[in-house]
Amino acid sequence: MIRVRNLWVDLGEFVLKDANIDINHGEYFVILGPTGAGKTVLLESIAGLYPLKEGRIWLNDEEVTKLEPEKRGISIVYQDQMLFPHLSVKDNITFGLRIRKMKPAEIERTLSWLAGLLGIQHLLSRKPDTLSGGEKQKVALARALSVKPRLLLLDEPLSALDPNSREILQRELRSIHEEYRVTTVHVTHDFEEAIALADRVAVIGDGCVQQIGTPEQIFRQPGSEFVARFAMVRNIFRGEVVEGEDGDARFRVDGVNLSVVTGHRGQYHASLRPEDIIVSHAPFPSSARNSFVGRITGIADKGSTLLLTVKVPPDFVCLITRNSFDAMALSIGDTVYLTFKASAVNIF
Amino acid sequence: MIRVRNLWVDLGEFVLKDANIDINHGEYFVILGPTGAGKTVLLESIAGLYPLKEGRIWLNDEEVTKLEPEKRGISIVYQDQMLFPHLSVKDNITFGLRIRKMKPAEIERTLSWLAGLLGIQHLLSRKPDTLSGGEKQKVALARALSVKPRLLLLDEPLSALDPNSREILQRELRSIHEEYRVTTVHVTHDFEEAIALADRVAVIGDGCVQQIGTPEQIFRQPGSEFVARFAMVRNIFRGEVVEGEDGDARFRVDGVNLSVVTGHRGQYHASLRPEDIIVSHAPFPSSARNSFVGRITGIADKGSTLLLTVKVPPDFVCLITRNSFDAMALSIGDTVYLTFKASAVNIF
Amino acid sequence: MEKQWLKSNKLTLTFILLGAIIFLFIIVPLFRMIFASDPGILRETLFDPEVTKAILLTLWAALIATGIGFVLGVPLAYLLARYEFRGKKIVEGLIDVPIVVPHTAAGIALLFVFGRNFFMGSAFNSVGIQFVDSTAGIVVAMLFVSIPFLIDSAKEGFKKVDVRLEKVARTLGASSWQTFFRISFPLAWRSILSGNIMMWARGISEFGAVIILAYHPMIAPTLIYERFETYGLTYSRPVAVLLILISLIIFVVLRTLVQRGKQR
Amino acid sequence: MEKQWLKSNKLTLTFILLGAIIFLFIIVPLFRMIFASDPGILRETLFDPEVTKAILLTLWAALIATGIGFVLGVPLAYLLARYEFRGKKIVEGLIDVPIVVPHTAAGIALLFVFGRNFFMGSAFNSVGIQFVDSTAGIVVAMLFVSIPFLIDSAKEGFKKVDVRLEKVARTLGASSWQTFFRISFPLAWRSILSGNIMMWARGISEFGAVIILAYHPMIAPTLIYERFETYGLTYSRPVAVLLILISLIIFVVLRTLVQRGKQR
Repeated sequence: MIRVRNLWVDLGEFVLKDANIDINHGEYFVILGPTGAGKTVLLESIAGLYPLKEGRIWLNDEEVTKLEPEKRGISIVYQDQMLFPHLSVKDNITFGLRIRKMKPAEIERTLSWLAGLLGIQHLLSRKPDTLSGGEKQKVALARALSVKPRLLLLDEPLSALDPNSREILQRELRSIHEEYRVTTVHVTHDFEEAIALADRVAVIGDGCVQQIGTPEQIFRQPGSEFVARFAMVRNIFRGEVVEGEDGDARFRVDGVNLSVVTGHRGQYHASLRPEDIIVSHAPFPSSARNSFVGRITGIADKGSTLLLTVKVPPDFVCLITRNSFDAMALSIGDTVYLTFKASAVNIF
Repeated sequence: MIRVRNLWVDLGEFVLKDANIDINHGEYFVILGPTGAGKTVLLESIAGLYPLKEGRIWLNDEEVTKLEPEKRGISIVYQDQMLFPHLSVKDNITFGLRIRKMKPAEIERTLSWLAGLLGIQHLLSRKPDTLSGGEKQKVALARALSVKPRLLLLDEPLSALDPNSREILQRELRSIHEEYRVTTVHVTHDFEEAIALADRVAVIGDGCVQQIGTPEQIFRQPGSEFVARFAMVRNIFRGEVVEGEDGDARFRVDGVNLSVVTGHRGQYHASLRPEDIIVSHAPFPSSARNSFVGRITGIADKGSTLLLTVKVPPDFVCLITRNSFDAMALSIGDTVYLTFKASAVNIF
Repeated sequence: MEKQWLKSNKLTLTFILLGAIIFLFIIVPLFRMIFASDPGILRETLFDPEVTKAILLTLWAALIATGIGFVLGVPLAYLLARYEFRGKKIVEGLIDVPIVVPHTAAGIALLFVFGRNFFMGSAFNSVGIQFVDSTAGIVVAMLFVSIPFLIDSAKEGFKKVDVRLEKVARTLGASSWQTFFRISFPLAWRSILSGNIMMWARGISEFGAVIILAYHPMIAPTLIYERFETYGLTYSRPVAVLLILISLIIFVVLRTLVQRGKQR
Repeated sequence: MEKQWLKSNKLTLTFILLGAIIFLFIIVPLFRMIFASDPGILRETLFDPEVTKAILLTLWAALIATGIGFVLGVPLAYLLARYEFRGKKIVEGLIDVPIVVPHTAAGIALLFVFGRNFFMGSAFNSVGIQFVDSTAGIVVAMLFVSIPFLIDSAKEGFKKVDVRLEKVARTLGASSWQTFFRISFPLAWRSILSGNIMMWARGISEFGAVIILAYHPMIAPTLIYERFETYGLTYSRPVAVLLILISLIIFVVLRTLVQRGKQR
């Protein structure tokens, strides 16, 4: 288990303030934040590679705050791999084992296990600069795993790869984690990547931890506007939660009352995922408590799906599949009905 | 109108071979290709900034192959903007006008038109290094438009921006183009960007032009495996088109016969978009000619949507929305029915 | 900031110790001599007309050399920064040769070519310029030994100017000349200026090549040598201190100003 | 390849012309003198025991200076490449000062500190090392004028080694010493080697600072000067040619070999 308490990291240009993070043993923990939010520095601080301004770090109940990086048992994989260019792939992978003066036979055993695990047996005698991005990243991963780390840090490991290699390596990461359960902290700016891999996600931005939760929670119940924007919740409203006639809550924005499920009352934000809105030509009977009529003012083509902007008066952004879009023959200016459940609206 | 004929560009490491492209007057033409496919070099060749190995280029019926770049009337906007760091925003935008020794009053007029168009009036006295990425890109666009180019070249103009600025600038590009109809060639590696902006798309890869067509054609009828992969058609099969008993075509792969609509017979590829497959718990009557039963072997979470891998025997990848996924309560090992129209299968 | 990651461990301490030895070796002789000087004697030396004349001649000759180097060296630096061609590495190597050619040997080589009886010397002689025992000779010697510093610095400066900035300027209608003078040159200006300062300071420092071509008129380094030979250390020291001060001012002060400007 | 975008327009042609002038100015004196030499006389000069002794002493003294510079300069270069601290720019400026300090003035400053009657000179004298008119003095003079070249080159070399390579090595269990010797040093090795070559060649070239400290034993640049003063140009030329050839070989050949290796 990793505990990070009151971490302040001074980055010169800005400061990561008072970060508190707990990561469970064997967990795949993803730190999600925009580029330049200090994610790399956070990882380097945990690994002892960056001086802390303040704060303490525990690793399996041992405080490592002041420990030299080589004594922490924490491996790191960078976005651009940082393979040692003067060493062969084999010597890269076995670097940590040779430093430990491990017996040659044992080094060979570890090497062949890792090479098999990642499918890089054919690369062992090559030099790093002859490898593709995906191959390099596998070698970096093998090198990081070679020393059997207590904690594996991945710094945007997929960002520099082309889409194909990215998907392959993402699957690989998931399956290695499922097999060996190395506690992993994975940093990324890619929301989909976070959702696909994480047991839990921490969203950081504006120099602090914004929210920690399961991917589902981050996705459906963002706790701040920052997180909501990051999770691509395209409908974020600022308004007031009031008591309806039936005693249930209503969220009032631009003269429209949305039925919502919340105990809060007063000024709040509401967020609503675009895929949770059903678009139809006519109102239809359903259990969904919200139904509005509006006019399409914008259509953005995303390939398999499209985003409609519908003016009710507040603008709702709705996601529909290309099939439905074609079937309904929608175009700008059309009047459509929007239907969504009260429970789909997240109040924060 | 731009005609490019038999263009060979030598990039040292590889060669862009025998490229032929026609772009219509006022068209928004997107060149789509993976990073490192020579897209930038292609643009620079058109602008006269890169020596051609062979080939000829016409611009509005005038051959410009040997013309100096400053005499072509072609503007270029780079991914990283390339604003002149020693000049203010205003001086950057008016650089081309001052070079032309235009009258100050006229320069002022053009400047205020552009500043208004792109909403950058408040930035005019700033230095480029104080601007955000999105602001820089608007200034670069204003600078490129200032000289009223016959052709505007955009080299990955949105790739370096964060998702928010990217969406904003994408809308801006579209609306400026709709208003002024400057012939535009936009290079990108982002498929969604291409779909959202293009009148027509050229896909380049492996050093040659793979396919030219409308976004719809590229999306639905990829002409090669390369294009199909790029368009994220996840179902690509290699098999044989044979005559069915009813005289209609069947595509045979892994012992399964798909009903398809094609005049071809023999060894071909078939592609099928994941969102064109309807997933259900039970077979249902419909006009769709293909219906198969299979077992879910993989689920990849993409946020609003999910990708299911279903083994029929060939693996089909199907896209479903999170709502359907939740409603159907699917999990790995479940048996599901796949239904899709014969016309959804593209043979090439 | 990124760089400050190492803690003060044994490696760092050892390196600081070793580094301090060489650093002190460089600065102690200079500063000890400066601070051990009697300001009265220094002032007196400064008003010695022979000293004043020698120092002014040194500064002036080095300045002319720098001017010539600027006009001829900057274009070469631009070409080397922008073009690849066969044998470029060799050309770059040869340009740096004056740094490592033994100074007296360089003087002999220049005398061989620019002497009255030889080759270019006779050509220049026919238009009234002669190099032996003249300011022209001093300038030539200084130019020879100091030009690599300007070319190298300007080349690095031009390399840092993204070639696509020039490309954008061209598409906006600027000719190659306009592009050079409005974009490339202004953006490389600080590196070129540093190179000029370095070249000027290096010109002032030259002794070996100059005395072969022109013992007279006497530049300051030659004057120091002559006073040392004739009167010994005590009498040559004040001139040496003055010259070191001037070099330090030109080099450290001007260079610091240029670099401070760079950080806005 | 990217760089070759400019067509051969007027700007380029003008620049080639201007650049050619300064390039020829550098190489013509050297090559003309080399090629005008009579090989017979050169061979004879090479077997002149006085010449041989002077050249070997020059090479040897410069090599010792380079060795000392390597041990003390590389750690300093590493510190400067990795750390930021207040006044770093000033330290870097001061390290480059020996390049621009007038050579004879540098000699006076070194004599002032290392002379028998002064400061460090007396300390060293008590352990039997003296610097005036000795090989030790020559080494000190050479070390002083040539050390900046090694430090600058090694510093650039270390800067090119991504600090994250060192960080990865640390996380894999390497101590800071192991990291330095297994990662940083091997990866910066070519730049360090270039710096050593440059330093050696620059040491060989020194004259002004050396003659102040040690006219005898005579190094080759001093021998050239003495022969020039005593017998004139004709008799000093063969020695100059020999020394220039040696410098060229050390500098251009070794440097080219190092750079060729760099491109794999």
